[in-house]
Amino acid sequence: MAQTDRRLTPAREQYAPPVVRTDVLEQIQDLCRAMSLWPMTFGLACCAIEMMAAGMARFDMARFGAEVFRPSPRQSDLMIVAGTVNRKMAPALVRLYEQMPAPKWVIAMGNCAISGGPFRSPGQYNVVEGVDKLIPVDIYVSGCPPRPEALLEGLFALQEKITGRRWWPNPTEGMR
Amino acid sequence: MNSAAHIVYVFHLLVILAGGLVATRAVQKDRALVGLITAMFGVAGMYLLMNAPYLALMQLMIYAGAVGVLIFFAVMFTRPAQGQEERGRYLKRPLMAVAAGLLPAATLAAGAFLFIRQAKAQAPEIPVVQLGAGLLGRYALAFELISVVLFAAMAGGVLLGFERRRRR
Amino acid sequence: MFGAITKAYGALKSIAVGLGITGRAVFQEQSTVIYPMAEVKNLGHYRGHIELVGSDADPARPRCVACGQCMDMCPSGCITVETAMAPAELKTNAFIRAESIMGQLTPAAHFDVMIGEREPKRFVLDYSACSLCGQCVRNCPAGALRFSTHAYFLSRDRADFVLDLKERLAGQAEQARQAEQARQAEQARQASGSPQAEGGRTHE
Amino acid sequence: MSLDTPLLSLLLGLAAILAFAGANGIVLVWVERKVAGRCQRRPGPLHVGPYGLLQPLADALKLISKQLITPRRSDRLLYWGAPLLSFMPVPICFLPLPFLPEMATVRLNLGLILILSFIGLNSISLCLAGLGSNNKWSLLGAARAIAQTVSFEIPLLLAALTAVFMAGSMDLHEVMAAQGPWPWQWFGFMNPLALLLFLISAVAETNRAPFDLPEAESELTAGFHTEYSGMGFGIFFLAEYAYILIICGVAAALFLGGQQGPVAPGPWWFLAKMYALVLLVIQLRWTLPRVRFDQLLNLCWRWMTPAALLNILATMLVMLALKGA
Repeated sequence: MAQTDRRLTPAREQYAPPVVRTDVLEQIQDLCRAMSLWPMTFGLACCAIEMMAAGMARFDMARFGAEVFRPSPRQSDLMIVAGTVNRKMAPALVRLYEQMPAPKWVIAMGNCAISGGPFRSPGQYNVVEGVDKLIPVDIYVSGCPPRPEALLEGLFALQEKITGRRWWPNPTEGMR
Repeated sequence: MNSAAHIVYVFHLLVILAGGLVATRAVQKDRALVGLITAMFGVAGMYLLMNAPYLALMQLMIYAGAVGVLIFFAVMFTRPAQGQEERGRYLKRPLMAVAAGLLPAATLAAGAFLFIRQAKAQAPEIPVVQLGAGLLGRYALAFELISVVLFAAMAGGVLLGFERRRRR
Repeated sequence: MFGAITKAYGALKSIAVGLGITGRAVFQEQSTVIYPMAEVKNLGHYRGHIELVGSDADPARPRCVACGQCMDMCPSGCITVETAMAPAELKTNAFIRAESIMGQLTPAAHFDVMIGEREPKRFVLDYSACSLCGQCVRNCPAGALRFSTHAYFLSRDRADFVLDLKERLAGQAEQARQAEQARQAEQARQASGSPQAEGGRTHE
Repeated sequence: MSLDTPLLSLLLGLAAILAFAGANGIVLVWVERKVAGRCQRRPGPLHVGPYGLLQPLADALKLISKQLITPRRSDRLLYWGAPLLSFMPVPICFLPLPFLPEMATVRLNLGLILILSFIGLNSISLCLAGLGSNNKWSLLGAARAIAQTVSFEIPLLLAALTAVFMAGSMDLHEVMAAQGPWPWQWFGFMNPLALLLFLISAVAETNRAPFDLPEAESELTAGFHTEYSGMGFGIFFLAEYAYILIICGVAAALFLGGQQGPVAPGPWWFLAKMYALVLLVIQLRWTLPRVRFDQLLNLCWRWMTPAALLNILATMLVMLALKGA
């Protein structure tokens, strides 16, 4: 339970800032990064099914350039933590995150990844209560599981976080 | 031969020498193989300089492309664990290497000096048809003998491999 | 020899059939919902997180009688109800019977709650722990809980998923009131002149 | 390749070829993703630029701006040399392709051999990547790449040789000229087996699905390029698309008449045929599942190599008979 558990060691950040750095260049780069977020092929539980559905024909993440599910962490920009992270998986998850080249982002998809979800209870010994204990999370998409469009919305929210504006119409405006 | 050709000649010579040096001196086998392939490229360049493009391309295709890759295959599976490369120094080894290098060099030199001819300024390009006719006609026996030698070498390699495995 | 040829023919034929299928798919109608531009139509039966239901008299005030059944039922303990005594004028003499699953096993667990005696001071849902099992809605004796269609709930902060449902209910009631006012104003405008085709959005 | 060619035109030609290879890679990535989408009844890249046309550009810029990681205890020289080596032969391979009569700056009478010998070098770069990465998956991917390319080079060469026999030359221009404008005068029509063998082994040579075993993602993570991030990976992909184009160009010239066409023969016919073949290769990728490794080698050694040998023999006999008649 204690934070000193070596299986719950958070990821370490190693990132050298770019040599050339100007505002305009940075903006263009951010735009390009936001428009080609390649996720890692990394599903842990049932939410991964919805993640696949988001890549399939009905919702088609490819429309926003995010269908390139890379098998290797070295080539991916986005880690979609889709499912329950248990303690046995935690070191692998942290390692995969550390293997991704900067800049990199994380979407915690589903309630298990956000907080341990239904598995969160006093005295449980197995589930990591929130993936943000291990790696920095950019966007949390809640649901059990979230709908595929909710993952798309998560992608848009991430694009908004990277570039500073929302690029697509927002049908969820009235949905509060 | 004009001066540009000289420069290219020296360049190829350097490539061959550098490749050969890497091939013999590198500790890691994969680097040694890269050196070997570099030397093969240099040799192909030499052929090109002698106006024998067919031979140059064959050199690339068969030696760099096929043989080099096959050696890679062997290296890949014999690679020792990191840091356990053989680093021993033997007196015998350089001697043997010198002997192995001197023998073909001496044979070639003898041949070259015995049958010396005036080097032509610009060698004529021999058409492929003529090459093929020569290989299947006048030089058929020599050609086949080379194949036999290669085959014997390959079979020997396989046999040695089996022998070593049995001993283990 | 003949067998080999038939085998090769079969293999090539299967490749051709496969190419035919994908080739046809290129010209078929696409099954994609162009999501942010077009909305998804089957959200009506989506069951999102729970919401409080407003009472008939005052939509801003929950129907909840603060019996705590939902709290007991929730397998992941994501509901917290803080109880307070309701204002005296709401008090009725009607009782409802609260009955839990646990109650079915041990009949002694039935108990009666007086409607309007108590109300929730705060009704806090930690949605990030919810698994949408629906036990709370099913077991609410007062019918005070419903599922929302809040399908796209995301945030940059984990703390946003802890919702005070009572506050949300008040906000929703306010929104509904404003919408109703706007609708009435629109109707009045339409009645006075310039009849316009009404194109309402179908889903909730 | 005589030395008296003016250096400037050589450099200009090189720059043009490199620009063509780069633009081609970007366009083909878009086409590939669009075709993939269409084959699965979805639109593919759509919102980034009109019809998603800016998508590959965004990808390229993103790849350039990614952090470059060199794995610890990898062989730095081999590791970074490999992607460069994989792209280096590309401009040379473009030289003998019969695009335009003038643009073929070096009209080698050995054009075919030139292309085939330099395409073979690609497998060396895969080996270097596999050995240099210090990664088991990369190593296994490289091992597969070697076994695959070395095996499939044989039916590829034999099939190409069939067309060379029929034309009597290794110059792609002359092979083209030996065919007529109408489809039944093309070597691919006269000898469909050779065309088929050439195409199948071309797909295997360029490591495309269904023969993408060196990078089989379900088994080997990403195969030989597992460790490459950013542009290292990008260059591999640029080279892959360039090789697809080159080998499809060779197939178009050898078997589909190249610039010969029924109406208005010219380079556009060649380009049209080449890109039609590229589209076929892309559609194949999104149609067929990946073969198993033993199936791959069985296909090569038990089916394609004997078929190619028999085919070349039969072609020679027919040619002799025709000559005798």
